[in-house]
Parts: sequence; C-alpha cells; structure tokens
Amino acid sequence: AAREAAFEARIDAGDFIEAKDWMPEHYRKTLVRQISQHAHSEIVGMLPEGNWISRAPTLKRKAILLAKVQDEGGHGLYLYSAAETLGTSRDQMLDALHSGRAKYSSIFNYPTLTWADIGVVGWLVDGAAIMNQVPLCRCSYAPYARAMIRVCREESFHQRQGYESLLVMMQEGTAAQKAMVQDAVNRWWWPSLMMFGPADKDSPNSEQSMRWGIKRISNDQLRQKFVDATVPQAQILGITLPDPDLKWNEERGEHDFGAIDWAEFWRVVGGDGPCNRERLATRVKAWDEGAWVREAALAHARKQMNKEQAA
Amino acid sequence: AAREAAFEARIDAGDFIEAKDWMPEHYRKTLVRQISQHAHSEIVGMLPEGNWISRAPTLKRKAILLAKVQDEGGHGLYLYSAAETLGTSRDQMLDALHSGRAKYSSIFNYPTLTWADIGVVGWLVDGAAIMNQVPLCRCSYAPYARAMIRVCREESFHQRQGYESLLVMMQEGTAAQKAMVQDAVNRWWWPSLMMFGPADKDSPNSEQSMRWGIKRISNDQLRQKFVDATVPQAQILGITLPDPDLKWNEERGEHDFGAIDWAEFWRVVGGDGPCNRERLATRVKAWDEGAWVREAALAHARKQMNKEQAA
Amino acid sequence: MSQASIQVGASPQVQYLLRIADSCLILGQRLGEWCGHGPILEEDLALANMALDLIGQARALLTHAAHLDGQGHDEDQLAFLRDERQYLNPVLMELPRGDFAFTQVRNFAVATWLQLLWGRLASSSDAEVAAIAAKAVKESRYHQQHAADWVVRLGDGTDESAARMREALAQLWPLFNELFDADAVDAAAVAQGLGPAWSELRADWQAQMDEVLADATLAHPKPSAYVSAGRRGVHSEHMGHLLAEMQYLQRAYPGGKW
Amino acid sequence: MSQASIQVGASPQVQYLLRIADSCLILGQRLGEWCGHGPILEEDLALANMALDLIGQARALLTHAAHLDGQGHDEDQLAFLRDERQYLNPVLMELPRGDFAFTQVRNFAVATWLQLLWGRLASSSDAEVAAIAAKAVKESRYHQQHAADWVVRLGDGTDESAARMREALAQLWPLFNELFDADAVDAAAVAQGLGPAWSELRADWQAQMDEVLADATLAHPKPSAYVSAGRRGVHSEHMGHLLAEMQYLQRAYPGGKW
Repeated sequence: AAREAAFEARIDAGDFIEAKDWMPEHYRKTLVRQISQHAHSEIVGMLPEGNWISRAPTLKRKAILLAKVQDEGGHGLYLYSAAETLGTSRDQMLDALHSGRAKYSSIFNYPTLTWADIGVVGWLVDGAAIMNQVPLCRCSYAPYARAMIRVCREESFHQRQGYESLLVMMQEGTAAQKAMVQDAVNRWWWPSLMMFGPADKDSPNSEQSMRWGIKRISNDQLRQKFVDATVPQAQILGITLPDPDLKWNEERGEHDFGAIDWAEFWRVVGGDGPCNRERLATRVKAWDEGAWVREAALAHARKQMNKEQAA
Repeated sequence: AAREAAFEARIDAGDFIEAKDWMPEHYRKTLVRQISQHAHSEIVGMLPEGNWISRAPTLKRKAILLAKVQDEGGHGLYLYSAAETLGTSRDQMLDALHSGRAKYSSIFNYPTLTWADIGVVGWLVDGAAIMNQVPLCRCSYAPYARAMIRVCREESFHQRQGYESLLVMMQEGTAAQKAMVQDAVNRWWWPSLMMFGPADKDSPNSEQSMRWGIKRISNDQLRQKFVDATVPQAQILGITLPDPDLKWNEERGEHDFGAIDWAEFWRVVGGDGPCNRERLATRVKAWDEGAWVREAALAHARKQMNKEQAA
Repeated sequence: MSQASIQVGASPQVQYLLRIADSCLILGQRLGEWCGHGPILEEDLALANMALDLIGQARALLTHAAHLDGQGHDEDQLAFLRDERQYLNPVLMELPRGDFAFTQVRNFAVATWLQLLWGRLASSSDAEVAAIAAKAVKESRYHQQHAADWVVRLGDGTDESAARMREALAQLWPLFNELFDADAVDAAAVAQGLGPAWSELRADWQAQMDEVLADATLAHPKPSAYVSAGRRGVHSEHMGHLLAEMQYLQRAYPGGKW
Repeated sequence: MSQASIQVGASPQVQYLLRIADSCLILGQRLGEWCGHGPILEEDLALANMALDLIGQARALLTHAAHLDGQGHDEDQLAFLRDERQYLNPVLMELPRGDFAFTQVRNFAVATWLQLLWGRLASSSDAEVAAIAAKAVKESRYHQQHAADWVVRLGDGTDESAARMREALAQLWPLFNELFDADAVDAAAVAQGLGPAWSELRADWQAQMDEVLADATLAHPKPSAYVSAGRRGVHSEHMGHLLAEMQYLQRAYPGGKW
C-alpha cells in the first residue's frame, strides 16, 4: 500500500514510469491490454491497405504504399516490444489476437473498395489515429511514450501522403476520379469518427486511465478536435463531408456535427462488421501457414548451437 | 492361335470388334493405352482453355468457351467409358496419368498467352485433332469408334467457332487485335503440325496399329492433309503462316512445307516443355484436394445402403 | 475510342433487375473457376453447366436492363464496363470459390433463393422479365436439387466433410441476410408489379434450407446482425480482384470486336 | 483519351534494359503480395523492403529505357500500358509467390544473379545505367545475404522445411536457364559496352548457388533442357493474371492523374 501511494504520487507529479519500476498490477494489465491492442491494430491494419499494393496506379504510389504498410508493421514491432517490457511475450499476445480474446481497432473491419480509399484512409484514419496518439507521447509509462513518439512522427508523414494523393486526384484528376474520392470519403467519415471510441458518458475504462496518465484527453474532446481540424482540409480538397448537420458553431467556437450511429459501432466492435471474420482468418492463416518456417528456424538455430558447443 | 486367326480374319474383313468379343492381349493393351491417352488429353486440354474463362471478352464468348471446355470434359467421360469396356477402371487410368506413366497430347504443354490463343487453339489444334480422329470413327474397336463419332461431331463445331472468332477479330477488329491473332498463329502453327506425331519413318507403333485397323492413315499423310486444308483458311483470315518454305507444289498437287523442329518435339514429349510440370501438378492437386469429397460421397452412399437394408 | 466506365441510370426498375443480373453474372464467374479443378470429372461438368446457365440468365436480364435504361448500352458494356460500385449483386456471390463444401453450400443457398425469385418473377408485369424467369426457374430448380444432394452427402458423409460443411455454413451464414434485405428499390418493384420484395422470400427459403440441412445432419450457425450491402454497390475486397480479371480485355483493347 | 497499349521500339539497347527493368518490376510485384501474410512480422517487413528496392530499380531503368526509346513515354506508361508480349522479364519472376520456401529460393537465385549483373553494369558505357547499377548492387547484395540465410535455415532445418526446399528447387530449377540464355540483344549490349551477355554470369552464379546449397545440405535437381523465353515476351499463363491486376487502374481510368 505504501508502494501504491508512492506510485500514485509519482504519477501525480508527472513522472514517467520505467519497466524496472514497481507498478500496480491493474496498471500493468491496463497497459498490456492497450499496447497489445494497439500493436494488433497495426498488424491487422496492414491488410486493408495491403489489398491495393498489387493494383497501385503508378510506380510512385506503389512504392509509397509499400513503404507505408511496411511502416505499420514496424509500428507493430515497437509496440510489441514496449508491451514485452511489461512481462508478456509476442507469442502470448498473438495467441490472444488469434483466439479472439484481444481486440484490434474496429476501423480495420471496413473494406478498402477503391484506390481512393487508400488516400482517404491515410487522411482520415491516420488523422484520427494521430489525434488519439499524440497525447500518448506523454503517457506515464515511458517505453510506451517513447514508442508513440516514433509512431506519431511516421503517421503524420503517412497522413500528409494520403492527403496529397487525394489533392492530386481532386485537382488534376478526371470526373471519375473525383467521384471515387467523394465516394470513399462518404464511406470512411463516420467510421473515422467512431475511432475515438464511445461517448465519454459510455466509456467505462476512461476514468481510471485518465487518472493514471495513460489517457490524457477524453474521447469526445479528441473527436471534436478531429472534426475541427478536418473540416478545412475537406474544403481545400473540394469534397463534402457526408453530414448535413455539420456546421460551425460560432458560440462554442467549434463545429457541431450529427449523431453517430452507435448501434453500428457496437455491432462492428461485437464482431458483426463487414470484415471482422475475414481479417482475423487472414491473420490466423498467415500464422498457421508460417508455423513450419518458425519451427525450421528454431531447429536450425538449435543445430548451430550444438555445433558450436561441440567445437 | 485359332482364336487369333479368327480375330485377324474379322479385322481383315472390316468387322468391328465389340467389348464381349475375344481379342488378343496386345490389341487390348494398345487400345487401352491409346484411348486412355486420348481421354487424358481431353482432361488436361481443359486447362489451357479454362485459363481464359474468367477473362473472356464478351458474355457470348464466355458462354461459348465454357460450353467448349465442358464438352472436352464430356469427351473425357465417353473415352474413359470406352476404355473401361476393355477391363480397366477410371481410377487406374487416372493413377497412371498422375504418376506420369500415361501420356497426354503434348500440345497441351504450351501455354495460352492471349485471348487470340483461344481462337487459334480452336482452329488449328482442334482442326489437327479432328484430322487425326476422323479415321478413328472407323476404328476396328466398336466402342471407341462410336465414342469418336460423337467426339468428332462436337470438335468440328468447336473448330468452326474458333475460326469464326478469329474472323471477327481479323475482319472487324482493331490493329492490336489483328496483331494478337497473327502472334498466336505464329506460336501455335508448328506445335499443331507436331500433333500428328513423328514422321512415319520414326513412328514405331504405327505399323501394328494400321494392321489392326486401329490406325487408318499414316502420320505424314494426315499432316499433309492438314496443311492443305489449313492454307486456304489462313488466306481467308488474312494471316500469314510462319513458314517461309510453305508453298503449293503443282506437281505433287500438295503444299510443300518447311522442316519440323523434331528436337523440340522430343524435348516437350520428354517433359521439358513450357507447361509439362505445371499441367500435371494442376491435375494432381485437383485430384488430391478432391479426395475428401470422394470419400464423403462413398461414406454417405454406404450409410444410405445400410439404412435401406435395415429398413 | 476509350474504355472508360459507363454509368447506369438510377431508376429503381433498372437497379432491381441489375441486382439479379449481377448475382447470376458474378456467381457464374466464380463457378467457372472450377472448370478443370473439380474433385471428380462429373462435377467439373456440372459446375460449368451451372455457370453457363447463370451467364445465360445474366445476359437476358442485362440486355433487358440496358434497354430499360435507354442509353443504348448492350449486355457487354453493362457486364464489363461498370465501376465496382455500380455492380449490385449481394456480396455472397463474389466471395472466392473456396473449397467444394463452400461452393456447394453457397450454390444451394443461392439456387434455392433464385428458384423462389424466378418463380415469382414469372408473373412479373414486365412480359420480358416474366419470359426470362419462366425459363430460368427450371434451371434453378435443377441447380438446387444438384446442390442439395451434395449438401446432404457432405454433411452426412465423413467427419472431415461434416467439419468442412460446418465451417462453410459459419462463413456464409452472415452473408445470407442480404438476400432478404428490404429497401426503396424493392418497394418500387412491388408497387410496379415488376417483382417481389426479396424479404417476402425469406420464410420459404428458410423452410427449404432447414429441410436439407436436417437431412444433412447440419445445425444452423448462430444468426448474425451484419447485413452486407452489395445491392447498393458496397462490396467486399474480393470484388475488385474479380473485376480486374473479368474486365481486363474490354479495358485493354478499346474499340475491340470479339 | 484511351488507355490502349503502347508499343516500345525494337532497339536492342532498350530491349536489354527492359529485360532487367521488368525483372525487378515483376518480382517486386510478387514480393509485395507477402505484405501482411508472412510467417513472422520481421519477414513481412523484409520482403516489403525488398519489393520496394526492386520497384525503385525498375523505376530508374524504365525511365532511362523510355528516354532511350525516344517516344516520350514515362515509367508508368512502360510499367502499366504494354501488352503482355512486350514485357521482357524471364518467366522465373512472374511465377506465383508460392510458399515461403519457394519465395526464398527464388529470391536467392535472383538476388545472386542481379548482384552479379549490377556489378558488371556498374561499368556500363552508359553513364546513367552505371549510376543506377552502382546503387542497386548494394541492395542486391543485401537481398542475397538475407535470402541465403533463409535457404540455409530452411534447407538445414526440419524434415518438412527440407522437403519444401527440395520441392521449390525442383520447380524453379528449369526456369533458371533463361537467366543465362544468349541472343542478339545480348550480343548488341556487349558490342556497345552497355552490359554483359547474361551467359557470362553463369559460372559465378553457379558457384555462389553451390556454396549456399551445400551449407543448406540441399542437392541439385537434375538439369532441364527447357529454356523459357520471357525475355522475348513469351511468358507463362501466370503473367496475364498478374498484369490484369497490376494494370487495372491505368486501364480503367483513362487520363487519370494519380
């Protein structure tokens, strides 16, 4: 209890906690859950974008997309490493993902249907992710905070690339391309807003996380910031955000926006989204089909070790 | 020996042999080998054309191609049945194919690279096949002769369809389409000539088969007939056959044509053609992946029988 | 001379017919993939034959839809030159062919549904639709019977075949919802006497499914709240790959005659 | 405004460069398919990274080839708007990605070959080619090392991994011949000092392959008399499917800006 009080005092003083430091079990568990979920999101998030690598329309765009998806895998790696500092292993975390015990961001249960989706995912989905993640760079658990600094830097690069690709299509493209961009925005706008999680009043884990300095800004506050930042970007693009209630509220100094379809949110989180089953099946298939490779690598390493010992 | 003499007398008299009739073992073996090889050719031959079903350029052409490939499967069925009358089973014949003991027509070891290949295969490959097969409609073994009558009727329909599709491209198509047709003819002409088998002087099995009325016309005679029939068709199409030595010989009343690259023929027959390995692997994969289906069908039939007996 | 995409008008009548035409077209495309790869030769033939029937049904409906759309398009422009978002088949049709269990479960579900749909369309107020349906219903009945035989055989076959059938059912079940979803396009079709609201077919479909699943000793998966929206052009990630292949020649040879 | 195919001139110089550019492009396309599907996350990254290097090499060479061809095309027109018969990569590159054993054997063979080829091209009489090669040779050396590690690990790993490696070698071996085939295009490149005849690379390639196969405890398959002819545009049946997908957007959106 004394240790717990000391811990709380450090948190209150804005100290960072390192892996070797003592921490309450619930703090540790909360972090493992959040960091591994975040890592899984990066890995599962490779799939919807990876879907367009083979069809990228120019070699430059193909290279950008490959690099982006590769970066996401890299984020997964740092984040698994950050979680491992808390005493779990990558295999344990992957097992939790594959068996359905662990979650990943629900946004990746939506399909990428056109090339414009790739730009829009960069702009809106990465944009929302950054909005969520920037405060995590000041998270109380230092290894996570450090990973997030790197992740955020790369993600804002991705977001700019996504936005830029939309600008090219909207400003120099054909009518068919412009329609493709607008259609993609129509499909991704609301799911992007849902990325900030349930409304504050319905968000059970938030309070303790705020208390512990794992979370720094509430879901609704982040969502509002995202809307306010995105509206002018949409204007520059020349696309319409699919919300008739979206307008500037002079009094609040913020945008009002329409009601989110929380029934859809909970349905998709609960497993009944367009791609839930398939995303998980794809990951499990890759893992299962790779089993012989991992076993062979292990067997070879063992042989090498035996040889070295014998020598 | 008396039976053998009686058999030979029937053959000499032009009689047809039925499944129930006595026949020399070597006659039976020769027929099983030839009919099963012919059946295998139909089955393997579904692959190069099947390769374009998903990409047929119009719905009419897709339907024609589906029907054609289906017909080839049907020919395989009649031919396996004809061979079964000689005391072998379809499973035995397939096992011989899958293990590499039985052959199929070497022409199917060439790839179909463009849509024009589909038309050209119809025109030249089916054309050569018909030339080979029409005499088999008078083959001394009656079940084979009957199967061949049906096969030939359908194949000449296929050949006309293939030729007609080339005519459309050559007479109404774009320059790119015409170039595609000419290119396909360039690639298929020589392999088609090889379909008649080695030159008569190098064809060891032919003599006995001629003697027994299994084969009625020699390889070289058939090849000559094919060239003579094809040249005017090529002229109507407006394509050039890729043989600078091809010309009418007034004296012989036939076309002269250039030397066939027999080294290539033997190389491909021997296994080193463009698709040998892949064609066989594809068939074996389909068979292996279908094992559980065949087992289940058998298990279900057994259950049904037990139920009926119990009732 | 360009092979850019064509646009089809938004008339509910045309949309209603395209939903059916595209269902036939896209499932036909998938079934064609079995040709040369089936577990027994007889099934290569049967599946090709079904693909052929479905392509035939698609051609008749696409031609009629193009006529109603009134922009002078033909069946091939509709089949090959729309953007993905303009194809209106339920997502179910476009899923990869899967194993033989998956193919037979889907075939059975779709044939049962089509057979009911064609049966109702046979009395459409649109005489052309009625004529197409009268022919097609016989084909669908045969497809249904053929698939039902396999569902029973594989469901009540070996342990492996039963396990594969359960897995196929679990994968497919959430996608069946869309076959009975209702919207304004449906409502307009009912109002015009063009055809039934698809939701009206659910009870009969369910009864026929149940009967065969019972014979196959297969249980229902748990229901899913997901309703896919291929009918409004929101497809799965598989559709784009299917179309890239299907449309390739039309796109790459502008002005070609085939 | 049409996305019909472009034609590239028949100059041996351009052909020689396209053979290399297309090898990088098409193998890069295949490696990109692993992204999200590798056996361990580190390999998803490594294979994507290799794909990225190969696409980069292809871009540089295609741009230069387009310049030499003098028709005002750019890298994307060359990459996306040729007909299949105008792609000049050896058939080896276009074969489906296969399992991880297949991918690593192919990667090792190709990287060994490219590393030798770039090494020679670094002293090309064409300064632009020499500059591209000087950068690329370092990348290929890294790819070769990475693949060699896997060839050894999998060859000398478990019974299953060794069996898969033997199968991959057996499948791939006949396709290696084309990497060392000689023809007039090669001869012209030698005459101009543009680059080596590919046949000159065979001995070194064989020596480096042998060394790693020995470490991997893998035997040579028997030699094959088959020489594929992708370098003259005669591909396998896989190429058309690859191109249908790769070219789709360029074909379907004429005049698009990306």
